[in-house]
This record gives sequence, structure tokens and C-alpha cells, in this order.
Amino acid sequence: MTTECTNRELLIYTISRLLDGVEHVAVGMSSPMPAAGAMLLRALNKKQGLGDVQVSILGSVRHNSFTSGSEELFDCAAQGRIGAFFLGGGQIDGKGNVNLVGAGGYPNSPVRWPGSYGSAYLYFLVPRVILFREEHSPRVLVDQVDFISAPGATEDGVYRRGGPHALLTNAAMFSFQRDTGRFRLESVHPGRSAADIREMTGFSFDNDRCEVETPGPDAEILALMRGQIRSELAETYPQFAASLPEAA
Amino acid sequence: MTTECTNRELLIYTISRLLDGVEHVAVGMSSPMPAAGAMLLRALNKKQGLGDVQVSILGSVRHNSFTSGSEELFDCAAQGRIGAFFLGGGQIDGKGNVNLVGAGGYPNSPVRWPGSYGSAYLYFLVPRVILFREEHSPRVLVDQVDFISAPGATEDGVYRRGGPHALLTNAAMFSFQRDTGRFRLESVHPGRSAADIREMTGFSFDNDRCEVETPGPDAEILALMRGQIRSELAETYPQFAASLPEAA
Amino acid sequence: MTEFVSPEAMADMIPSGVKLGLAPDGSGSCPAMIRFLIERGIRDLHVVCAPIGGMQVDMLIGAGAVSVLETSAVSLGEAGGAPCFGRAIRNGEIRMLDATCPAVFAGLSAAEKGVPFMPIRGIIGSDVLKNHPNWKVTTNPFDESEKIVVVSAIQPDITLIHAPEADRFGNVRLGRRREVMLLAHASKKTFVTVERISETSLLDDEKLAAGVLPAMYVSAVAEYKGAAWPTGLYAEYEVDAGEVENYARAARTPEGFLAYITGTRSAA
Amino acid sequence: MTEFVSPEAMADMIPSGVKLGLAPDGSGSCPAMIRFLIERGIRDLHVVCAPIGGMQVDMLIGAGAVSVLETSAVSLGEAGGAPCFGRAIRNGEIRMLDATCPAVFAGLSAAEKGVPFMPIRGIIGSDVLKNHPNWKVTTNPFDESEKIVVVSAIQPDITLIHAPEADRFGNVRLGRRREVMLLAHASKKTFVTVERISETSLLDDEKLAAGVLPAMYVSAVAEYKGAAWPTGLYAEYEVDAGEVENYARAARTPEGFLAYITGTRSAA
Repeated sequence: MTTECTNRELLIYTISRLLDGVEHVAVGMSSPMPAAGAMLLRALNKKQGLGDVQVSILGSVRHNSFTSGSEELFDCAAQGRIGAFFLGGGQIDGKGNVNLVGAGGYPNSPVRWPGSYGSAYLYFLVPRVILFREEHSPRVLVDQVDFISAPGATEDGVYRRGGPHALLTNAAMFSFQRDTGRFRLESVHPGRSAADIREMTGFSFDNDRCEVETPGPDAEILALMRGQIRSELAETYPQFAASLPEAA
Repeated sequence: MTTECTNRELLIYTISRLLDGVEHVAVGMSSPMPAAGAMLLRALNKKQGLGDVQVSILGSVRHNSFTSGSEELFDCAAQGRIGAFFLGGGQIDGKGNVNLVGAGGYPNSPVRWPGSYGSAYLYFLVPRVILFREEHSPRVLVDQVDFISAPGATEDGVYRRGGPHALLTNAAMFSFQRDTGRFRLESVHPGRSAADIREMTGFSFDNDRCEVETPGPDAEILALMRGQIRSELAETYPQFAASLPEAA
Repeated sequence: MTEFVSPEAMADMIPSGVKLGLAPDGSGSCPAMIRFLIERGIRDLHVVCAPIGGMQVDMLIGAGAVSVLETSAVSLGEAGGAPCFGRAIRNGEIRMLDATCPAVFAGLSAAEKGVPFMPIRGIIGSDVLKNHPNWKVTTNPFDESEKIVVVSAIQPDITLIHAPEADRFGNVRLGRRREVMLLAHASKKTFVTVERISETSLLDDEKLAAGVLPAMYVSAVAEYKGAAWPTGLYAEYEVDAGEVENYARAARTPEGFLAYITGTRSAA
Repeated sequence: MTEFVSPEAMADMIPSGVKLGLAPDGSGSCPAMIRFLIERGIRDLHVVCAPIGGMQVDMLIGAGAVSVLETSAVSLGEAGGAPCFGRAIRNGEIRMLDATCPAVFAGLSAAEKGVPFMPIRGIIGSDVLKNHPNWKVTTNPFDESEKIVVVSAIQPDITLIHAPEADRFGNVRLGRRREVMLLAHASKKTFVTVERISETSLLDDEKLAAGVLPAMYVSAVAEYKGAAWPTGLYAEYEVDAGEVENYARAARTPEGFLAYITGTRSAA
């Protein structure tokens, strides 16, 4: 049974579901929601007596066991030791291409974002890359990105074992279908309709009349999130943790 | 003025002369004479107010500042940070080829030595490689090695900034002439003649009627060797140091 | 071999026009030295970020000191986008070599290992590849059916970093920030400011040694306490988030940047 | 993730037929575990030495456990040539992949970085290259006039090493022996015996961290004091030169080897 939860809690819970079965989750810097989702998966697995989940939070000393500098994440991904990673994006298009560089032309982009970071690499090597961007608008979810930091699909003859797995926003959750190279709407968050999602999305996608509502956590999981996960988060993201509901 | 010295002292002093001008000398494991020669150069430079000489002795904790494992020596050589290195060889031929693998056929060599170590690489990248082998005989100094661990010369189109600089044995000292790819007899150690050297050497070489005697250390240098160098050596090679003459 | 100098003298040793290697904010960045370079009117730098840049790079750009920027990203982290960087991009004032983090490391590894290039997986199909002059697609020599990217070596002329500690012999403790070790190995010269100088050798302690950059890579050391302020120094002190926000606000305009860079207290 | 087992149980986890990575004598070698493997009748190993082998490799060869040997050298150091190795070479009992140290590291680096090959300078013109099936000459993609060697990735199935210390979480302190770190990064699984186990995390001490292999690479740990005897352990205890000489003498004949391996005291 779903209990009432905040939108953030819904997203964190959804992230944990998208990570199901992953043994090692890497989370980029300043990514409290993905970190929370990974921590929730770890706690749930432990409760259910399932395998350990390792969560590596880049930029954290405590939740990061890398000892060979920031290149180790990339080596580790190439070795197949990382099961899931998160990417955002100034633009994400319907073919799963991600743009972290800029909009409106290159190189002298009128709108310039920080840059591609490790995306052009990790998107190929981490099996399950979750695209996570809270803003759900035609400005972000475009038909065609202005610059491809990391491509959603790849021609034959190029090694690729990873890529987009799902796209999660504050309004909906899509899966990515590698065979067709398109997104499929899997569920719509409470308070939105498929029609809303079609309007808010700049690309066409499959199952665009989806009537599934994104499930929220049950009472037990919500209690876990508001207790243990909130405290674990507070070590790395004190401000973010403080903004989450506390256990009664 | 040359003072009377042992053959070993003559070799150590000659090594220091061959290293003249080098800023960083790397010495392999179990190579006390090259280590002694490098330490002597360091001490002489210091006395004369010349530049510092760094001596890295592989396998030593104290005289080895590498902190990135044994690959660092090779990286360091490739970066141009090592000026001189030593190679021995089960066989050395007249073209400067070195064999550290075996004699009499390959792979099932009737006489098998340990293997090539880093020779096939360092011979290309360290500017001054000194071939040092005490035994001077047609068995060691052959016309053509049975197996090339590291070649003396290289075809065009292959990066090479290093290679053989000199060959030192307990009987003579040769320079290597990179333009002709041949050794040239530079000096004969006291007690030997050019005719002896011709007979003891399995390959033909230039200046084979050389009448120069290998110079030994003067009294001041000899005193340095028998005092300071002997003590420095004792830290890494106690047995070898004990076998050297002590200052009066 | 390692010279011990004042921070000012170290700044004088870094001329215009060099390829300058810099560490990420908080992992070896040295904004206080960047101020000295700006005061000296340094120009025409090719900046290599290993692998990303922050406030110190934005300051150099704002001062007009950068002609080429090779990086995987520039950001002020929690304080948002890097304002001088964004402005310079819009106005076409710098030549941008957009990279991706592991490709920067591959280029530095190539320099570290003295090879002209390194292969790297991924990247094919991205516009990062299309726009990068020093990367190529080739085939795997052991499997001609596989296309793979090769990146050419990146060898900075000078790397400038801040570290917790050096000893009197020139050895520098970096700890687990191995990307800074890689950067130093790859560079022709490395200049290091440190929080403190140890009179005993850092290499004598086996527990420390694995995190120590040996003196042979270190051209000069200057003691300069707090020189990583406000960006912070890993395992020593945190970022001063308020100050970085002050910078971010000020640097929104060229005038504001100028006022900040000439007015604000430095680490000294 | 990291299992804590007995040395005997660890030996049972290493089957015949695997590609086995081993550290050099004195830098992570574990002759005591090699004895267990021999007792269990292990066979058909492809041994990768990183980058050279010593007594532990000679013992495996003497026991007939090695079918392929990939190394830059095998030697007993001060005690001279490795007798079982020399005999096996003469009799054609092992397939030898003669390498050169930095090429082994390049192959391991390729596996560490998940690329199929690495370029390396030198080597061209040597018989090492002519006889190595996994190396090729190619051209530098950025300068077609330059020929350069590429070596294919070396990924051991299992690496077996001895280290000073592990913690209860599976992190292992290697110190400055980074070649062992590289070997573990490159391998599918790494099994580690240690002198002692720490109850507190080795990663909590920033001074130690740079020399620590994180638990994610470590499949199993066994406490086994003295397991590097007689080859020694870097920064812990020296080689027992007399014992290695005893071995060298005994192993001159197959019978002597057999007597040594069944008779001598082990580390336990």
C-alpha cells in the first residue's frame, strides 16, 4: 500500500527501484537524490537479506573508497565493477543523447554549461545509466540536442556495454529501449496525466497514453527513508537531509 | 697522478667517469659496482660544487625514492628523467646487441638466463646505457648474440633516444659509436695489452691497437672511495663494501 | 634539485605562453598563486585541467590570461556556473578544447608513460570527439573490426599545485589525490605550494610513502599556508562556500570581477 | 563482498587452468600459499608475473603446475638462477612468453583501463618482440612515419598476493608497491593473505589511504602470518637468504625439489 509521500521521496524511491539488482552504484558530486536512492537500495537489500550494495559518492571522503585519484572511477567502470551511474543534462533528446556543454551553437555557445565531465565515456561502460533531471520541460527534453556530449546509441564496431536505462523527472519515468533507440513512458507521477507528459516533453516517445501511476513507498519503506536514510544522507548532504521529512 | 688501486676500484672509478655530467643514475638490483660508481660521481660533483647527482638503486628502500611501484622507473625513463642505466648480459655482441635470455636456441635454450627484464625498453629511452660485464671472454663478448633481448641499433622510424654508450669489463673499456654501430677500444686496464683484448673478444672492434691505459683514481679520489663511498655502500651492500679496501 | 622559494618568486618562474597544468578546486588548487600570476599580467596560457576546472581557472580567464582551455568542465560547484568562463565562451575569447575526464587522464598517462597516444573506449558518436583536434578514431590492432579512439599525449610545461606538506628534500605529500600525482608525472616541471614543510623525509615513513610525490618531479616548493583558500584542500580544510558565492556574484560582470580580484583579501 | 577465509579454504578457491597473477618475490609473494596449491595438485596454470618471478614461480614450475609462463625474468636473486625454470625450458615443458617489464605493466594497464591494447616505446628489433604472440608493431596514428609496439591487455583470472595488513572491511594495505595495486586492478579476482587484520578501517587514516587497495577489488582475505617466508615482505621482513639458497641447492634435481617441497617447514 502506498502511503502519502513528497515528490522528492517518490523520486528517491523510484531511483532505488531503478537500481534493483545493482551491486555497485556510483554517484556524482552534488547529487543528493541519486545518493539517497542508492542508500535506500542498500538498506532495503540488507533488510531482505540480499547482497551487499556498495555506494560510491564522488567528492565524499566517507562514502568513497577510491584510493587512486579521480581516474579510478573511470578505470573501475571499464573493469565492469560499477553497475549503475547517473547523468543529468542541460538537454536530453528522444534518442537518449545527452548535452552537458551548451545550447545555441558551438563553440561560442550563447548558453554554456560546465562541460561533458565523464559522460562521453561512462555512458558506454556503465551498464545502467539513469538519466535524472527534475525539470520536465520541452526546453530540457528536446527533439535533438544542440551538442552531443554522450550519444544514446552507437554504430556497430564500437565497444559498448552500457547506456541509457531510464529517464526520471519530477513528472514521469521512462525506460530506454536500446533496440529502437527510443524512450517508453513507464509511469506518470501522481497529479500528472499522460497528456501532461506529452505536452511537457519535446520529443516523441512510445506508450504515450500510459495510465500507470508511479508507485510510492509503502509505510515501512517511508519510515526507513525518514529515519535511517535521512541520517545517512546528513553526513554528506546536511542541507538536503534537513529538507526531507523526518520520522514522526 | 694515479695511485695503486685494486681492479674493482679501477672499475668503480671508470664507471664514475662514464657517468660524468649525468644528473640521475638508475642502478638495477644486485649491482654494487655501478652503485659505487654512481655514488662516487655524486661525491665528486659535490666536492667540486657541481650539480647534484641523484642515484636510484632499485630494490633499496633508502636509496630509491620511487613511490609508484616498479613501473615508475620505466615511466621515469620515458619522461627523460633518467640519464644513465646499466645493463649486463649473458652475451653482448659487436653491434651492441644484448642477450639476457639464453644461449643455444630458443625457446628451449640449453643455457637459460633469467630473462630480458626491462632491457628491451630502457635501451631505447635512457640516453647513456653502460654495458657492464666483468668477465671479458669470447663466450660473453660474441660476434652475434643467440637472442636479442635489446638491440644495439634501430631502423629509422622507431623512436630511440638512448642506447649503448660504453662497454666496461675487467680488462678494457670500449665506447660505442652510434653512427657505425661498432665498439671502439678506448683503453686497456693495467696489466693487459691490446693484443690480449683482441684475443679475449669474440667480435671485431675499432682502434684495436689502442695503447691507452685505463686511468685509475688519484690519491684524493682513492681516499674518498675507501672512506665515504665505502660507508655509503655498506648500507645497501654490506658484504661488497666489506670486500673493498678500507682507508688507512 | 628542488628549489625552495617564496610564493612571489615562484610566480615569477611561470612565464606567459606556457601550457599550465592545474588540479581541480579542492584537490590541489591554489587560487592564491593564481592571484600572483594575474597581478604579474600573465598572458596566453594553454590551461590543462586535470580533469576539470573551477574558481582558479575562471579567475585566469576573467583576467584575460588564457588563450586555450583544455578541460572536461568548468564549474563553481554549489555556487553554480563559472561566470568568466561562460562570458569568454560566448564572446569567443578563448579557444576551447572540450574533453571528457578519462580522456584527459589518458592524455596525461600517455605523457607519463612517454608514448605519443593512448587508446580509450567510448566517446565515438559524441560531438566532443568531432571537435577535438588531438583525438582520432583508429582500429584496434588486435581486432580490425573494432573502432576505438586514440588521444594524443598531454604534457604540461608547468604544473602548479597546492599540497598539505613537503619535506626539506622536495618530496611532497599528495595523499590519495593520485590525479595530481599523474599530472606531476606528466609535466615537464611541477611547482608546489604547501601548508607546511617537514624537516624529516616524508619517504622515511612507509605508511606515508605511497601518497608522496618524489622530489625528482618537483622543481620548486614554496611554503604558503592557506593558499587553497577559498577552494579548500582535500583532508585539510573545506571550501569556503560563502566566499566562492561572493566570487560567483561579483564575477557576473567584468567590472565586478575586476573589483573582486583587486579588492578581496588573499590567503596571505 | 570480501570473504574472510582460512588459507586452506583460499587455496581451494583457486582452480587448475586459471590465468594466475603473482607479485615479485619480496613485494607481495606468498610461497606458503603456493605450497598449498601444489599440495592440492593444481595444474595447467597460465602464470603472469608482474613483472618478474622468483622462488614461488620456480616451485610451481617444479611441481608441474605451469603450462604457460608470462614474465620478464625468473631468478632467485642472490641465490642464482631458478633451477626448475631452467630445466622446464630445456625440456620444453612450459610454453614461455618472454616479455620485458614495462610491457607487462602496459598489458596490465590496458586491463586496468579496460582497453584492448596499450602502445609502448622501444622493443622493436628485439627477439622478445619476434617471439611474443600478443604484441604487434603498428604506426602512431598521429605520425604515420613512426612505428610503435602495441601490447594486448593482460587480465589475470585470479591474483594471489601477500600483504602486511587488511581491515575487517576487506581493504588491504600495499604501501608503495603500486605494481601490486596495478595487478589487482587488472585482475578479475584478487585473493590476499595478510600478516594481520585491523579492526578499524584502513581508509579512515588519510596518511595510509594512498597505499590501500579498496575492498571492491578483494575477493577474499586470509590471515596468514609469515606467509611470505622465505622470500620476504617489503617493509616487514627480509628475505631468508639461507633458506632460498637451500631451495636453490635442493631444486637442482627433480628429486631434490620433491624432497624440499614435501619436507621443509612451512610458514605456518
